[in-house]
Amino acid sequence: MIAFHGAPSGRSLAWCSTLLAAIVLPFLASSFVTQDILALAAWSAIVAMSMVFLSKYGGMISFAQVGIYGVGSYSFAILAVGHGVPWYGAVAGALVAATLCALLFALLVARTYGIYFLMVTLALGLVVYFLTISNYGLTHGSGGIPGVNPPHLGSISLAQPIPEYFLDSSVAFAVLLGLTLLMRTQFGLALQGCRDNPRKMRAMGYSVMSYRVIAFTLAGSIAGIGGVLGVWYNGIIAPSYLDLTRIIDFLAIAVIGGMESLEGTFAGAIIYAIVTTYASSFTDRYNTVIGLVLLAIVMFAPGGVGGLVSRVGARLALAKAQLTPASTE
Amino acid sequence: MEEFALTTLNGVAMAALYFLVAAGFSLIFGVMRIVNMAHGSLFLLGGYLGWSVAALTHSWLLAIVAAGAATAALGLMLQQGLLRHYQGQELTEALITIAVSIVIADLLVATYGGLSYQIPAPVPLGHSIRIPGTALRYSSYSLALIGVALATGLALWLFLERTIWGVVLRAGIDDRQMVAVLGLNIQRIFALVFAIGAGLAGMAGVLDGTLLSLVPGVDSSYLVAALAAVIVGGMGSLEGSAVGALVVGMATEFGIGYFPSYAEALTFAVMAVVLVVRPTGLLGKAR
Amino acid sequence: MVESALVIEDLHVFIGTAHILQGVSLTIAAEPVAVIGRNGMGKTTLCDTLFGLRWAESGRIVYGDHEITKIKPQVRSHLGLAYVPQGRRLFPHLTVREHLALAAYASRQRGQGASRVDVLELFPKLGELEDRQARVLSGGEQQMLAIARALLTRPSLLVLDEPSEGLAPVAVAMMVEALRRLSGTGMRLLLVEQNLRVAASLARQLAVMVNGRIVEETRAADFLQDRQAQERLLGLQV
Amino acid sequence: MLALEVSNVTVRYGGVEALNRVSLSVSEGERHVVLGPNGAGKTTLFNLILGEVRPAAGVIRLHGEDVTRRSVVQRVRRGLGRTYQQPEVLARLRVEDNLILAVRGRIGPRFTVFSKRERDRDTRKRAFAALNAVALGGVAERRAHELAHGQAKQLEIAMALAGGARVVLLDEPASGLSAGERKQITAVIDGLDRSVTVIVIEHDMDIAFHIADRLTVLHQGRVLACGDPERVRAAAEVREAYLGSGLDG
Repeated sequence: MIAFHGAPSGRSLAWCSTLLAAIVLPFLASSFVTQDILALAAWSAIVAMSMVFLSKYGGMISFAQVGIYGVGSYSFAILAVGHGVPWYGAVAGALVAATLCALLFALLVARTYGIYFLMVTLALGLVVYFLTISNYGLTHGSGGIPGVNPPHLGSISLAQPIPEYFLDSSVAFAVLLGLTLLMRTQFGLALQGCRDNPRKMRAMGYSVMSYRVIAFTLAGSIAGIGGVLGVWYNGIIAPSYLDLTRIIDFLAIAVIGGMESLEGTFAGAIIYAIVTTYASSFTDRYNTVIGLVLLAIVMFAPGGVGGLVSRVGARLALAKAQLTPASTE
Repeated sequence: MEEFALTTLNGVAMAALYFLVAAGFSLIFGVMRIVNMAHGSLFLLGGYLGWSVAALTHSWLLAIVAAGAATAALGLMLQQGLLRHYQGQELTEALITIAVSIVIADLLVATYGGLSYQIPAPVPLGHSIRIPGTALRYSSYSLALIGVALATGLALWLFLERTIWGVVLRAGIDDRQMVAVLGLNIQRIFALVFAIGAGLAGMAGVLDGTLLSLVPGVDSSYLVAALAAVIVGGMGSLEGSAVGALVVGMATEFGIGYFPSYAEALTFAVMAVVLVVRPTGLLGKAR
Repeated sequence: MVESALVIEDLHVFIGTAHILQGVSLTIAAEPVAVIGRNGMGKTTLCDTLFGLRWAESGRIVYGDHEITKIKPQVRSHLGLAYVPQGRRLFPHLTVREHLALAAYASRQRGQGASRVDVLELFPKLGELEDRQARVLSGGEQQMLAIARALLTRPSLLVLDEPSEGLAPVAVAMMVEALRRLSGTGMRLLLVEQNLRVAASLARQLAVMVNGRIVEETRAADFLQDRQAQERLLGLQV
Repeated sequence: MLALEVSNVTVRYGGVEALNRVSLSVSEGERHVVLGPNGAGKTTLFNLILGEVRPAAGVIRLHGEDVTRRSVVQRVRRGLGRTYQQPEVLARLRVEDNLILAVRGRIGPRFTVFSKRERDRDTRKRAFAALNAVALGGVAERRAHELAHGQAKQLEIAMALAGGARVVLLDEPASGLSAGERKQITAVIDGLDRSVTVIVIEHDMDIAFHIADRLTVLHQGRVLACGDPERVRAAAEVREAYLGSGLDG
């Protein structure tokens, strides 16, 4: 799917080795690492991807993704735990709820742009958080809904580290693949056109508003998938999983990975999981550490890890081109 | 009827607090195009500082002055130390204020823990009084709070409309470049605005800590209140902040009073209607 | 007093990828100078670069004893440059009074120059409009205010970009008269115009700008007579 | 037959009349140039024809059909295309993709008997046809923001034409170009198929009079003169509008 025609390029080699590592790693690592770092990173990356997708292809920096993720988590928990709906029914319900919520938000924000869009989506995300606190009947207030169990597939429990990791990472990979392919279609092209120049797209006969609404809704479905996997991972959903700190957590993953790189979210999520896990073992102030890391990245490496990688890649490609001036690409 | 009147008064009191937070937030956005995500943290920081000063000196007045001054100074440092170098890069500016807000919030938890703090009201305002001409009794502190907000609003209005600095500032909202071409140092104005906005947030923190209480999380609830108020009222205008704060304050209190499980839904609904009907806010200018 | 003059040397400016100024050189001394040329030739870019609103890729701008190519806009004002930009760029929500107060405040530390009284004497009409917001003024009134605002910063060189644009003939005549009086008091003027008659009625020296370059410097009187040159440089057949 | 007919159109922004009872008729295949000093209302006229602004009064007909109440999308699908003074392209997309989007935007979503593959091939064919019409075939793979200013202007013309435009509006195609680029852009406009009607705003008189079959001169929102080049050159009002009046030099 990614540059497989012709001789194996550095890029496809890197992809193959990453894929191989992703398959082998959980069998080499301890179950703690598999679960608390790798699986956590995998589903976190999905939520972050919904944010990066909107930013990269739609030019929309949305802070509402964590709220929509929460709608997915809560819907699953309410259906499965509260009403005893079988897991597949609850998953479907959760995805529908998250998608509808995203559609509603999309219709509200599609006419706003730039920094104003950012602000409005932040407000929407925080409104979801406050609703989950005050609405005791449905969400059990700040205590949340505990006792959410991931399903069993035959004899395999998805609560086990290795199956959970493979589920989360393959869904994450499928989302990455799906979005990458989608962005090569006419729809993806048109969405990027709307990002670059909404006025021009209108003058070319496109309804910019519909493209923005569709993209935002799609990103909401993805955040909803993250919400289901997240609530399976955590076993509980509560307002504290949606508050400003958590919004910033996912934002940090996106920023560390680079707001312009879908693949980068994996790196961002792993780095983030490592920092939170290990920083919390030697200091209680790991949020301060995260804040400072975020500050450092924003100020000194605005492209995040993805940006660093592509910068190094460009440097290498340049060096290669200089070595073989007659090379054709 | 009495309940309705009390809810209305509560709504106005909330609006008073929201206004103090939103006015600074909106001013910073209007002049500098920065969404200051650390605004809620500055608010909470001001509250805690006020509590500490009040505990040490037993002076409420000193508490509010100290909190306002300290947050203004911190805001100034944030703007001069970090934001100044990224002018015009809106996302970077927003992310910097986010990072700062995490650090402030975390350090506050480290210092003050997760406990709830209340600042004792100044002695003359410690009890309720009867509202003249009615049988209603209402907290004299809340009434004073409304008075403070009105006075602050008036002072800000006078500053913006009647002083030369206010003229410079409004000119800056209209056209930054021409202000510089006239020979004025727009950077000094940016710094001043940030200090005023942050100071207002800090003072509001003390006022809130006296009315209700201070716990971690209050920062984001006031941040969202400020966001909602400026989305409803319109960005960058004092009148817009006032109208927005009043609408959001009323929505909050009537929500809590009449259908508590969906209190925030009412705020959301108001915001949604405004976004659909007037995306620039009730008093917002088209940009 | 030092005979300070504006010297522009080989100025190159890009907007995005467009090479707008392609090596402009020009000197302004005591006499008013007018840069003329049609739309899109780079005249406004030249003005914006003089005031630090755009940055030069290369070249130099010297005013008096100071090289100002890279300094901040506000410092250029302190050195005595004042700008009446195209489209006036008034502050739409500020009143006439506030505009004047703002400009006077900006220049409060500097020495002699226009005062509020002088400016109102030059444009008596503004006195009657003091409480109006700039956005409700007519085009002519806006132009007076823009010039008044610039004068109150006590400049030694006034740069006007398309001052006649969008004005009724009578307003143009009034403005030209006011600028002539100013020029008579020793104020240096750089006028950028499309309107040849306005340019020639104020400046004896014309610089013709075509496609980002000054292609000809000539006496205004000669150019007005030279219809061939007009057609060649401004594209008008008469 | 008239390709475009604007009759008695008035546009107001707030209290200002940007266009005042302006009429303009352009026959099929005609090269029509709109002249006028800054602020005359030329770009407003283009915005109006495309549907980006709505008239307070008046009628706009495209190939005989009244499109006054039609949306931008509907007008584009009826064969209208435009460029802007500052070239507006999709900066981060490849040149080729800019054109593919332009073609798709004009065709719109429609059901065909062709398979998706055939349809995509057809889209690409049309995109490259437009690209070659402005001699940009060599830079198809570049990102639009990497283009030189002149190339970006050519790309924009190609986008306006792509997918079978019948009436194109070119807003100052030569502004900001070097002498060489001006020659090139003139050649591009000269080379356009005569089945396409072209309306151009241009300040470069050499180019304007070179390409124009007929011209319209706007001044302060009104039509000052209209007709063939000789007539417009001779019109005294035009000289006045450009040189100014009421002043003795």
